Amino acid sequence: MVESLAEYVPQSLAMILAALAAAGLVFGFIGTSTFLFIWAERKISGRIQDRLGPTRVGKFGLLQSLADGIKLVTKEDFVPTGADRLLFRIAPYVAFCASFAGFIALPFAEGVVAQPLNVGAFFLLAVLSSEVFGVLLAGYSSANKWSLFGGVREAAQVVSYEVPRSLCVLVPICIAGTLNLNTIARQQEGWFWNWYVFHDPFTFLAFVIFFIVATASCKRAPFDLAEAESELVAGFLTEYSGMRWSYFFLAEYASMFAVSGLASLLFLGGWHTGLLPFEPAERFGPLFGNLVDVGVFITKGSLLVLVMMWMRWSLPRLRIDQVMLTCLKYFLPISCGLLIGVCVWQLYMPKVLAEGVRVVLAVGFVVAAIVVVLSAARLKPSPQLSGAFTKP
Amino acid sequence: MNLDFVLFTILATLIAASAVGVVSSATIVRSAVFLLFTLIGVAFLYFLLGAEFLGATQLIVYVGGTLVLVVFGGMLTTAGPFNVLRTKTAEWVLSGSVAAGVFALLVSISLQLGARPTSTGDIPGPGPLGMAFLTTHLLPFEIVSVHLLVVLIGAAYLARAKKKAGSP
Amino acid sequence: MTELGLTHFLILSAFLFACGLLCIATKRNAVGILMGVELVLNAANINFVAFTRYLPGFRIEGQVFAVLVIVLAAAEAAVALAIILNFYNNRGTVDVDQANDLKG
Amino acid sequence: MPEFLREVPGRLFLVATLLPLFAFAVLLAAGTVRRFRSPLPGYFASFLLAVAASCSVIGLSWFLQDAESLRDQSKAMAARWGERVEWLHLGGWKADARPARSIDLGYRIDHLTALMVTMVTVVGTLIFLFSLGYMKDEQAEVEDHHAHVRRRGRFGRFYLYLSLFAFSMLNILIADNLFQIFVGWELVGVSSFFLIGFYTERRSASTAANKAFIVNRVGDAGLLVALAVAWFHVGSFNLDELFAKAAHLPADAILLLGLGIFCGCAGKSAQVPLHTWLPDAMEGPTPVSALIHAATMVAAGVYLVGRCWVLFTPDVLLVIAYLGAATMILSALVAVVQTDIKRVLAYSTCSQLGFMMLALGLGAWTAALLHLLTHAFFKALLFLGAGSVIHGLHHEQDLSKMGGLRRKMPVTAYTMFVGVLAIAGMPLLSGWYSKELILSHVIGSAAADGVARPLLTFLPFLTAGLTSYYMFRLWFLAFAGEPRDRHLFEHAHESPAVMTLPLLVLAAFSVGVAWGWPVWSVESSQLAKVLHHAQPPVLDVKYHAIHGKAEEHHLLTTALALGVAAFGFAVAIARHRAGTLLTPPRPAVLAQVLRKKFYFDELYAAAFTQPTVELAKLSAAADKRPDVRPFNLRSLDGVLNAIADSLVALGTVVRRLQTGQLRTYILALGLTLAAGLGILLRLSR
Repeated sequence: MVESLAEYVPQSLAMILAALAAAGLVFGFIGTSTFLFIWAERKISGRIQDRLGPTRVGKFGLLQSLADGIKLVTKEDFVPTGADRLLFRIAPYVAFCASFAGFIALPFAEGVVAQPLNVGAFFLLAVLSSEVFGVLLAGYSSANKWSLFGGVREAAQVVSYEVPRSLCVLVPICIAGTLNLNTIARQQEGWFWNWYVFHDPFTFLAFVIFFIVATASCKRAPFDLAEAESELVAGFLTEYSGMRWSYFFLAEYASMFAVSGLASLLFLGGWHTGLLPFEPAERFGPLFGNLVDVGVFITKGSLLVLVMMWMRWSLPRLRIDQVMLTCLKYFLPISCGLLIGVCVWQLYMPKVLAEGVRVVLAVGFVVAAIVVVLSAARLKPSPQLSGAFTKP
Repeated sequence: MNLDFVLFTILATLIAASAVGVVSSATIVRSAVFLLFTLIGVAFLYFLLGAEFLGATQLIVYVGGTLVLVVFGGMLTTAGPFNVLRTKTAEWVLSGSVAAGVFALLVSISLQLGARPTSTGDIPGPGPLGMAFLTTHLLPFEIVSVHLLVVLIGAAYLARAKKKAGSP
Repeated sequence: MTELGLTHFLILSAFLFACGLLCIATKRNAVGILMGVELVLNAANINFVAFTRYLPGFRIEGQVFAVLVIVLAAAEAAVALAIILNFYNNRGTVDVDQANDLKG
Repeated sequence: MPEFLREVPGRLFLVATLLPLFAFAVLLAAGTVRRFRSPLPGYFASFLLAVAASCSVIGLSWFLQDAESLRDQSKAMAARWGERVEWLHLGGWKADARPARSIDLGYRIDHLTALMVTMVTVVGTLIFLFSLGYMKDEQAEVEDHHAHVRRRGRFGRFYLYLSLFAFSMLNILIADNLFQIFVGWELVGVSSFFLIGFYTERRSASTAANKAFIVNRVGDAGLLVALAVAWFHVGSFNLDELFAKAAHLPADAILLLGLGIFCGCAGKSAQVPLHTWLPDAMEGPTPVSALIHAATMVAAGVYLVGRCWVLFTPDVLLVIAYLGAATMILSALVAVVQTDIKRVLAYSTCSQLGFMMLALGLGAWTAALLHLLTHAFFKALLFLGAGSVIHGLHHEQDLSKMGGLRRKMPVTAYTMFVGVLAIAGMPLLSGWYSKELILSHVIGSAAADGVARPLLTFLPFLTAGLTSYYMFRLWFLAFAGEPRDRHLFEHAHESPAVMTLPLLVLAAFSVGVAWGWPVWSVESSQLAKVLHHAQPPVLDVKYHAIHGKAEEHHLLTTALALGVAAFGFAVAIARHRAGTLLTPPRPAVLAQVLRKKFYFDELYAAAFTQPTVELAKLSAAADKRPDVRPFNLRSLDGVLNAIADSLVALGTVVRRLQTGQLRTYILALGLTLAAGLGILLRLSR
C-alpha cells in the first residue's frame, strides 16, 4: 500500500496515510465485529437457556447492539467521589488500546496486516498481556473495594495465565522455526492435516490448552473472576457506565477475537481453508483471492469466539483459588511437558511416522466432530426443563 | 526532517514527560501509570530502532510482568486509599541539583562524542540473537537462568505467608 | 541536528537516567524507589539498543545485554517486592526512612 | 591395552599412584555419611591398592622388557617411561626479568622406581588385607581401655589415612623432581601423624604423633634448605637437570645441598640424632607400624639418599656413613633390652636403616637398596606377625608375659621364624643376600681405602651379631618355652585367615625375593642385578677398586658374618635354656643406659624443651611484675593498643556517615557519579 501511495505523495506522508488507513480499518473491524458478537452472544445465551434472545430491533434483533450503543453513548459519564479521577478516566482506554494494538500484528490474509512484524506472535502476546493494566487501574481508581478486589484478582489471574499461554504458543513456534505469523500461516497451506494442530499429539493438546488458557486470559467465563457478579457486584466495572463501560467491552470482544485469530494462525492453518486444492490468491487474482482468505480467517476466528460463548453459557464459574490452582498446578506443568515433548518429537521422530500421525489425528478429529454433532442433533430438549420456563 | 526524526521526537517527548510524571506524582499508583507510559514509549523506541524482538520483550516482561508486580505491590502496601508520603522541599532541591548535575555531565559527554557513523543497517533479528545466546554468550545466558531460579526460590521464600508466633 | 543520530538517544537516556536518580532520591515509598531503579535500567537499555544500531561493534552484544538487563530487572523487581512486603508486614509502612535499623 | 598406555606405558605407574589417591578422595567423601558401619571402606581401599599392585607388577615386567630392548636408547626410554607438565609458571612477566622459571610436575620410571613401586604396592596390599582382620573391632563401637572412652569405630578413617599414606609414598617414588618429592614427603609426614595418633584419646598416642611430626619437621627444614639451594643455583627441581649440573655447582652449595637432603632423609629414616620418634611411633595400630617400617615412611629416606647419591660429596658421604653406623649400633644395643615386642622390632628397623645408610655412605649403592627391598618384606612380615600375636593375645605386647605361643598360633610362629632367620642373615634367605653384599663392601672399602676406619669396619659385624641375638631372643620369648602368663595363654588364639594369608605370602617373599641362579651365590641375585642397572654410572668408576676388593674378600665376609650370626643365635639359645633372656645385662650402669635408650629423650628435653618452657615462664612472670608492666604498656603493648584505639576512634567518626537513610546513600552515590564523570571529562580533554 505504501508503495502505491508513494507514487502520488512523499514517502513519509504515504506511510502516515497508510498507518491511518490501517488504524481505521482495524478500528472499524473491531467495532463491527463487537456489535455482531454482542448480538451473537445474546442470541446464543438465549438459545442455550431455551429462550429467543433479542428479536425486536431489526431482523432477528440484529440492530440490538446499535440500540444499546446509542443508549450507552447518551448515558451520563460520571466519576465517583473519592476516585482518582485521572486514572479512572484513562483506564478504559488503556484496556482498549492494548487489545487494539494486538490487531496491528495480526495478519488477516497473506500480507494483509497493518504492520508485518518478524516477531508477530511474540508482539501479540506482549500487547494482549498489557490489557490487564486497564482492568487493574479501573479496579484501583474506583475507590470501591469490590472494584479493587476485581482488579487485583484480574492481575493475579492474567499474570499467571500468561505463562502457560506463552508456553503453548511456543509449541507450534518450535515447529515453524519463526515468530512471523505470516510465515507460520503460510507453512500450513494445503490439506487440513497440514495444520499444526494435527502436526503431532503435543500440538493437538497444546491447542486445547491454549484455547482454555486464552479464554481465561480474556477473563471470559468460566474464568471471569474479575467481574464475578455473584461475589463482587460487577468487579472492576462496578463504578463504570456509559462510553467508558462500553470501551471495556470493546476491549474484551476485541481480545477474544485476537486470541482466536492467533489460535487459528498458529494451529488451524490461518486463512487456509484446508479443503481447497489450490490457493485462492493464485486462482482468483490478488484482490478477490485475498478477500476469500480474509473471509476464511474471520470465519475461523469467529467460530472460535462462538465456542468461547458456548463455554460461557454452559459451564459454571470457578472459584478464584480453583482458577489459580488450575493454572499453576495443571496448565503450567502440562504446557512445559508439551514444549519438551514437541522438541523431542521434532528431533527424533522419523518423517514418515510423523506424516502418519498427522493424518490419523486429523481424521480422528473430524470423525469425533461428526459424532458429537450427530449425537447433539439427536438430543431433544428435556421436557422438564423447557416446561419449567413455559409454565408460570 | 524525516519521518524517523518526527517519530523519535514524539516518542522522546512522551518518554520524557511521563518520566517526569513518575518523579512528580505523589501517589504510587499514579507513578506506576506514568512508568507504564515510559516503558511503552521505550518499547516503541526499540521498534523505531528496528529491534523488534527487544521491543516485544520489553512489553511482555516489563509491562506485562514487572510493572503489574510493582502496581500489585503498591496496592498491597498502601495502608489507606491514595496514601501519600511527602518529601521535604529541601530534599527536592538537593536531589534535583544532583540529578541535574549528572544530566548535564552526561549530555556534555554525549555531545562530545560528536558525529558518529550513521545507522549500521538492520539490527539482527531473533534468530541470530538466539544463536548468540547459545554460542558466544552462553555463559551470561546460563548465569541469568540460574539467577532467575534463585530469584524464584528466594522471592517465594521471602514472601511466603509466615505463621504468627504462638499459633500452631 | 535534524538527522536522527546516536546523540539523540544518548541525551534521551541521560534524561531518563537523571529522572530515575531523582526518583530514587526523593521517593519515600519503597515501591517508588523500585520504579526509579526501573527508569535507570531503561536508560541504560536505550543506550545499549542505540549502540546496536549505530556502532558496528555492538551488533549482537547490545541486544544480548539489553535482554539480560530486562530479565534481571524482572528478577530484581520480584525480590525487591518480596522484601518490601516483608518490611510492610513488620512495620506497617513502606516508608524507607523508617528502615534505619542499621544506622551507625 | 588401553590406548593411553600404548604410547606411554609409564602411565601404568601413574595409575598405580593415583588409585590410592582416588580411594582417599572417595573415602573422604563417604566419611560424611555418618554411622557408616561396614567393612566396605576396607574392601574398597584394599581392592584399589591391589589393582595398583597389579598395575605396577605389569609395569615392572614391561619395563624390564623395554629396558632390555631399548638398552642404548635412553631418550626413547625416557619418552616411554616419563612425562612432565608445567604446573606453575614463575617470573618472566617483565621484559627485563630473568628467564622464566617453572615448576614442573612429572614422573620418571627407572629400575629403582619400578622395583620400589612394586614393593610398596605389593607389601601395602598385604598390609591392607591384614588390617581387614586386625582392625575389625573398629567397625562397631569401640571401648578403648587405655583411654577409658567409648567411641564410634573409625574403620573408614583408618583406610582413608592408609590410602593417603600409600599415595604419598608412591608419589615420592615416581616423582622426577625434588619439589614433587617434597610434597609427597610432607604428605607422608602428615599421614604418619594421623596414623600414629590414630587412637587420639590416648595421651601417649597423641604425644607420639606430635613427636614424630615435630622431629620430622626438623629434618624437613634441612630438605627445604636443599630445595632452596637447588632453586637458587640450578633454577630447576628436576632431578636429571640437578644431577647434570651438580658437578658445576660451587663447593659450598653442593655441600649444603647434600647435607640438606641427608638431613631430611635422616629425619624420615630415623637416623641418629633424629631417630627418637620411631620407637614412640609404635603407639599407632600395628599394621601402621608395619607400613611405616617396611614400605613407606622410613624407606623414603633411604630411597632419597640413594636417588640423590650423585649430589653427595665425599665429605657428606662420610657423614652419612658415620651417622648410619651410629644409628645401627645404638639401636641394636637398645633393642637387646626391650621387652615390648613392637619396640624390639622398631629398634631393629632403626638398626637396619643405619645399615643401609652406612652402605650408601661407603658407596655400596646396590647393596643398600637391595637391603631396603628385602628388609621391606621381612620387616613387614615381622610386624604383621607381631600384630597377629597382639591380636591373638587381646592387645598384650609385653614379651615377659608371653611364651610358648607356637602351640597356640603355629602359622604366626613359623612365618615369623622365617622372618627372624631372614633378618639374622640365614643363608639362602633374602636378608642374607643383601646383608652379605653390604658387609663385603665394608670389608672391601677397608681393604681398598688407604685410610683406616676401624669403627666402620668393626661395628657392622658387631651389629650383625647383635641383630641375630635380639631377634632370636624375641622369638624365643614369644613362642618358645613355657607360657609365663597362664591366663593370657589360655585365651590366646590363632588369627583368622585374612591375617595369616598375608603372613604366608610375605614369608614366601622373605625367603625367595632375592634369589638368582645359582642360589648359593650372593653375586647372582636377580634382584641385585636389576637394581644394579639403576646405579649411578659414576659409582662404577669411583668405587671400582672397592668392588674389586669386596669380591676378592667375600669368602672372608661370609665366614665372618655367618660366624657372628651363629654366635648371636648361640647366645640366645643358651640364655633361653638358662631362662635368663629377660635378665638385664651385667653391669647395672649399662643396663640403665640401655633401658634409657642412651638418654636421647632426656637430652632433648634438657636441651630444647626445658629451656623453652623456662623462657616462657620467665616472660610470663616478667609481664606480671608491677615494675615491668607499665614499661611494657608503654612500649610493645602500647603500640598495639594505640593502633587499636585509633581504629576505634576512626570507626566512631565513620559510623556517623551510616545514617540508615537510603536516600542519603543514593545522593552520595549520585554525587560520586557526578564527580567521577566530571573528572573523566576533564581528563579526556
